[in-house]
Amino acid sequence: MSAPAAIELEGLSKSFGRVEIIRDVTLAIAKGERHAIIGPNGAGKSTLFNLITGKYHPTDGRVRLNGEAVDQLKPYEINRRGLSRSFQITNIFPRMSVFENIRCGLLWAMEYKYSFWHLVDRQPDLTRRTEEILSEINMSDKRDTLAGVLTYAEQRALEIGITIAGGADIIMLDEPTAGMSASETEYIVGLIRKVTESKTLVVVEHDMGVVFDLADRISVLVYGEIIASDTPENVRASAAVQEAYLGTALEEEA
Amino acid sequence: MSLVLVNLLDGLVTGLLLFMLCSGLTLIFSMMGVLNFAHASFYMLGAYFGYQISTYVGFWPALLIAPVIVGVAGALVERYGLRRVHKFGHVPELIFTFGLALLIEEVVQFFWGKSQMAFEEPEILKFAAFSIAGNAFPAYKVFMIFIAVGIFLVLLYILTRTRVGLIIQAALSYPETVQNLGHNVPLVFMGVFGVGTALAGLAGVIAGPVLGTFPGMAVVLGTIVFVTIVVGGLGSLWGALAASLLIGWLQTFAASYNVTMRDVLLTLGLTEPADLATSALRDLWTLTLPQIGPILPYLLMVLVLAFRPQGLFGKRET
Amino acid sequence: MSDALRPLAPWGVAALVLAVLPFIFASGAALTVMNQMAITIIFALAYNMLLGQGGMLSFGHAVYMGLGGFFCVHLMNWVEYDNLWLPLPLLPLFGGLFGLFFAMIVGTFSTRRAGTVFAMISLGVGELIAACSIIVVAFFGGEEGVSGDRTMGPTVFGLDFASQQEVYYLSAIWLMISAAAMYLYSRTPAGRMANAVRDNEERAEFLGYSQRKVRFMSFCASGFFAGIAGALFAINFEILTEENLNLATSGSVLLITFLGGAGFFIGPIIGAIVFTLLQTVLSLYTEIWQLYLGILFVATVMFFPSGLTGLIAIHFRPYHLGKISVLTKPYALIALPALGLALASASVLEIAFHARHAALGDEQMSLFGLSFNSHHPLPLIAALALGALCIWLLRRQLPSFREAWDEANYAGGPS
Amino acid sequence: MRTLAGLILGTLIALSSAVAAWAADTVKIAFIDPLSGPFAATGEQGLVHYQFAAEELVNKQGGVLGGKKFEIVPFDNKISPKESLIQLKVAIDQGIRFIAQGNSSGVANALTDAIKKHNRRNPDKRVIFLNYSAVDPALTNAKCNFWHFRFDANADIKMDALTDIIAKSDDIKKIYLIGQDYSFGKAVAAAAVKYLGAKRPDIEIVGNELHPIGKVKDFTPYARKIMASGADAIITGNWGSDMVGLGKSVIASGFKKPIYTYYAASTGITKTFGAEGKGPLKLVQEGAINPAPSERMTAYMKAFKAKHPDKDMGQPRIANVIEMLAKAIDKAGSATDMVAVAKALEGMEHDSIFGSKIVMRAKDHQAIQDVHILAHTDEGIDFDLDNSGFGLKVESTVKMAAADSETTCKMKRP
Repeated sequence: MSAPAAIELEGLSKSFGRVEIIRDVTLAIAKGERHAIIGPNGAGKSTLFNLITGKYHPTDGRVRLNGEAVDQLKPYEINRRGLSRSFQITNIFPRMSVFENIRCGLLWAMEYKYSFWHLVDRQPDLTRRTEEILSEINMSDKRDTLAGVLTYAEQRALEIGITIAGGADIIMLDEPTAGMSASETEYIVGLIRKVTESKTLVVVEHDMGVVFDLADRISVLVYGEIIASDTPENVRASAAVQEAYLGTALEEEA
Repeated sequence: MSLVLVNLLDGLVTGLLLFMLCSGLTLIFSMMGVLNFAHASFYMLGAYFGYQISTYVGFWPALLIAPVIVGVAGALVERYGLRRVHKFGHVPELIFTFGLALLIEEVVQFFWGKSQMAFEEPEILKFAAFSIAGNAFPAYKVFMIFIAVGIFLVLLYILTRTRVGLIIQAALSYPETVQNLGHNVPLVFMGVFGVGTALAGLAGVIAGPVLGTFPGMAVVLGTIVFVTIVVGGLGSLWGALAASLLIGWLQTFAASYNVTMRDVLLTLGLTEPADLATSALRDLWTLTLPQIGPILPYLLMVLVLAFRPQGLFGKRET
Repeated sequence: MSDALRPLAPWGVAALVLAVLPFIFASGAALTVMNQMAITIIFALAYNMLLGQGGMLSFGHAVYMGLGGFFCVHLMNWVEYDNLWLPLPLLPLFGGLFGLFFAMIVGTFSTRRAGTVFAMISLGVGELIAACSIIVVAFFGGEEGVSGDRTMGPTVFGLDFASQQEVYYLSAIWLMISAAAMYLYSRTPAGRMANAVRDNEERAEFLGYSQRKVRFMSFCASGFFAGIAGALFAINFEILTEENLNLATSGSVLLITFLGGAGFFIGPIIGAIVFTLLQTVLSLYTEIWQLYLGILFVATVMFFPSGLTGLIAIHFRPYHLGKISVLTKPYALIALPALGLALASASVLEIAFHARHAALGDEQMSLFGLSFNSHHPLPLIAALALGALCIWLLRRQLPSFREAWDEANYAGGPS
Repeated sequence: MRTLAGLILGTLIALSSAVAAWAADTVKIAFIDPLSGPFAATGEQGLVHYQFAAEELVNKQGGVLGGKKFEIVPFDNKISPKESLIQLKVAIDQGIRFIAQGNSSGVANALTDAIKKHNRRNPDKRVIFLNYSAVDPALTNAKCNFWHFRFDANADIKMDALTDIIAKSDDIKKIYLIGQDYSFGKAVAAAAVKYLGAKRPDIEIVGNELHPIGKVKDFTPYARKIMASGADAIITGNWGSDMVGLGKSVIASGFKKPIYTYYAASTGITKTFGAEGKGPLKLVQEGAINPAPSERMTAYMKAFKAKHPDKDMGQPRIANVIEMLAKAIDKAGSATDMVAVAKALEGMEHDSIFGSKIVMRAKDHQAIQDVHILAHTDEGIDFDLDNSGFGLKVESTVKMAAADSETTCKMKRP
């Protein structure tokens, strides 16, 4: 076998009480792949996300990151293994400045860890790297604004900035364009494309335009099961997907 | 054996009194997510209002009027105080109720001074209902038991059999959904806060004559009430009942039996240090159960929070 | 001033003020009050490492200060009776270490969650230790506490610390050290992540940080500085009692921090100064000072949750916009009625209190230099009328004040 | 009119040394006791009596040192040792040389220690501590010092007197001891065990326990234990709400025998007990009020009640403090030479307004005086408490109680 997949799910299941949200999901996402997960509301996309990133632990099955089982680890331990995520509902540090938000994303990765003997303002490498990411997400001019008072689109961009700051190899974005206008969506998609260059990207998305634009492969999740996992063209053509879900979504889009 | 029976009854009275406070507090917590630090202060207000009203019209009308006034005061606090602070988050809410507790104590002293009030049980209940092995059991305590049980039954009926109760139960689990259904959740909140504080007020009127009506009465009971609902499981009415009785009996029995640490240590095979008066461990050797009785609830709470944060009966983690 | 020195300027000014103060207020009582202020500042700053910077609400933080203090009194006694060699100026370090040690024990289980659970555990532990202080007489000395004598140690540069002045300078130096250390801590990765966890613990976890460990570190650091405050208390008062551990002390540090403004580093400093002055001065003038304090606290939580410092801070924007002068006139216009309202309210309370509680026959009371009969309705009516008049005046001024405020905060030119 | 600016100015004045000495023509006595918080009622009552006694017994008689008046300056210590020490500093800064305090032995311990250190470190600004109510025996034993004078009978003396009376009562075979878990409660229990063992070894101590102070909501379990023990009498040093709670629970449980107490009177307690307390409730205290020991006392009391109808003279000894201090100052010929005043107080003999002779014992600065057992009743009461119709009536008296008692005090004199 070749090098292990970036993310590998094997027979993954999750129940809350008696309700089974994720049923026996098996999926492999290769390194460098841009993978999208789509599905109707309530299909379990966010739960699947939370299982992979350690917020929930699976009832059954395995999650492997670069070949290593991580399903019993805490979120921060998974993050330290090179996986970073964003959230469906904006999840930033509202009472800190934009600059500080990004810097928080960098601290662990730059080996500062729990240090209380380094002054963050006196670390040229830290400041430089923060500035770079700020310019990458085009927010250098908002540097000292409190994150809580940014516009929604800016907060989403900041969230992506925090997510990629640590330099993780695997980036998982949960509905990055939810609630955005067409122009904002276009801007964010461009941004994602730029900042995840040569990284593994997993994205949950509602907007089919975004999905087909961005993804190399698409998995369709319906009622907790993956009914298809293939290239955009094949997924679009699949009768099963059409029947279960895509038809209606595509009609809406049209 | 008869002493055990007496203690069971006494513990029941204490536990049920606690429950009258805890039921309101836990309702408020489950609905609004805020631990009302000032809950025992409303209990104190109940006692003082009860005393003042009883000097004009006697105990029985006071038993009805005082809780209503306390309830209205509580509803006003929710409407004009808590609702305002609510948007800042839970920590400021908690701080607000903490400040309120301080303020109410000062206000009570402002009006009634610092001395103990001569608040007495009504003449008609001033007799021993029965006695067990020479221990008189006052009729007033029987009355307390009946009131507390009555309140529990009424609460249970309202929560499970009426429309309002169903809305409250729904609001406990799905606050947003209930709001979407068109119910006026702020009004429900205000109502629950008012009723919760009125219950505390009622407990105050009833307890005032037995436990004393003085400015420190809220502090003495306040933190214990907290402990009780945390131990029982925040938001669980059954948990509140169980924990109230547990703590009522725990304190009663701890105060009743002079188990000494010396006996325990000797049983464990340790030898008493010869120089006990100067030994660093002298306090351990002279410790008795009644001495530590009142702090047992805190110990219980710390243990529960450390090992079972959802409380004995609670479902959700705090 | 060069840019490198600019951040040091406030520290220099603070050091200068601390050095000069004893020459202005030289009496023993003034020194005692200033010493108490220094202790309270350190304690409140330590408390704010939890509340303001870590988002942890504690109802039992007096425990760490108290334990540090108790330990130091015992150290002083060992110095006195058992020939332990320990110069007094180093004592706070040991107090801090003891506070740290105890915080590490409690922190292992209390920092698992923030919010209500943390608040309740802190309350429970606080009550437990306070109750133990009565039971464990060997360490806490029962209700009369433990006392010591600070002057028994080896002299340092010829100082034996018998005089208040020497103790003041010792406290002031430790205040500077502690405040600087706490400020610097907030600028380290651990301190920054404390803010991050406060704002959004979930996000912090997905950035590689364990929220529990971040909180644990803040908690321990806070315990350390609280212990230093306790040691200074021991040096100043030479006695520690149950009072140093109980809920009232824990509650007042919460009050101080919130009053000053938990969101700012200097908030607790301002809170501690204002609170100590209120406590010492207000209680000289009125019996119901605690009522005023309660009203002030509740009003702060309701209307100015960012505290006194927040009130000052909202003027920075107009200042930077160069529009602070826009506010001068409206402030002048509302100042008099606002002051009048405050005085009228206080008068109503004082008159009502006097009428209710003064000895029979003692109907004369004096207020603000006026002497009158509190049992006569006239003074009360006069106070109420003054209050009503001031409210009416305030309401009249309010629209134009609001307008001026908006204008002062508007970045563009005159609108 | 004092505006905010005035308040700030006041602050500065209070803090600065400008305040050091106001008028030298009064002798100031700092009254450091709780005037706010849960124990303020007791503190206020003490303050009112001090002010009244100074006015009535000294100032109206022409003052001391040929015309100097006494002035009582109140300081609120919030019953906190820390606040007390701060207020002590403030008082000393104002040039006050006499410190009166009484409520809480914890505070008294802190004060006596601080005053000892202060007098050693500042020989030119020495002060004297007039302890009128803190009864922890240690203050005149292990912790005694030259500057501390106690005007109340201490816990040991009271117990000595009480057990003298109990020893004569053949009905009492079993005694239950209960108290608050702190130094005073422990001192009461230890003294009871000691004196009962010496005077009536046949009496069985069926219970000897301490409960946490101020933390017990409901005393019923304790009352049950007492009932179960078959005790013929209870001895307790409880005060405040702990006294009320214990007493009411015990009586409600059907206890009809004597409850010997130290502090079950006034500040609402007498009124709260009312008719229920009549019979069981007894107090051991100095100072006889009912029946009135003298015409002088009746006049004094009537004048007090006319001025303060809502207050009681709960601590009669305050009058002794004032009179004895005035005598000592006159004898020393100075209100500033503290060594002379203290020496004059040492060994002073005085006839109290309440009918007893008082000797300030030189070896430990403990006042020796008559101690009475008082009954809570509404019969034969000339002066009631809490305006309740109930008051304290002398039942028996021990003359010059414990006059020859031992002390461990090793007084160091300057």
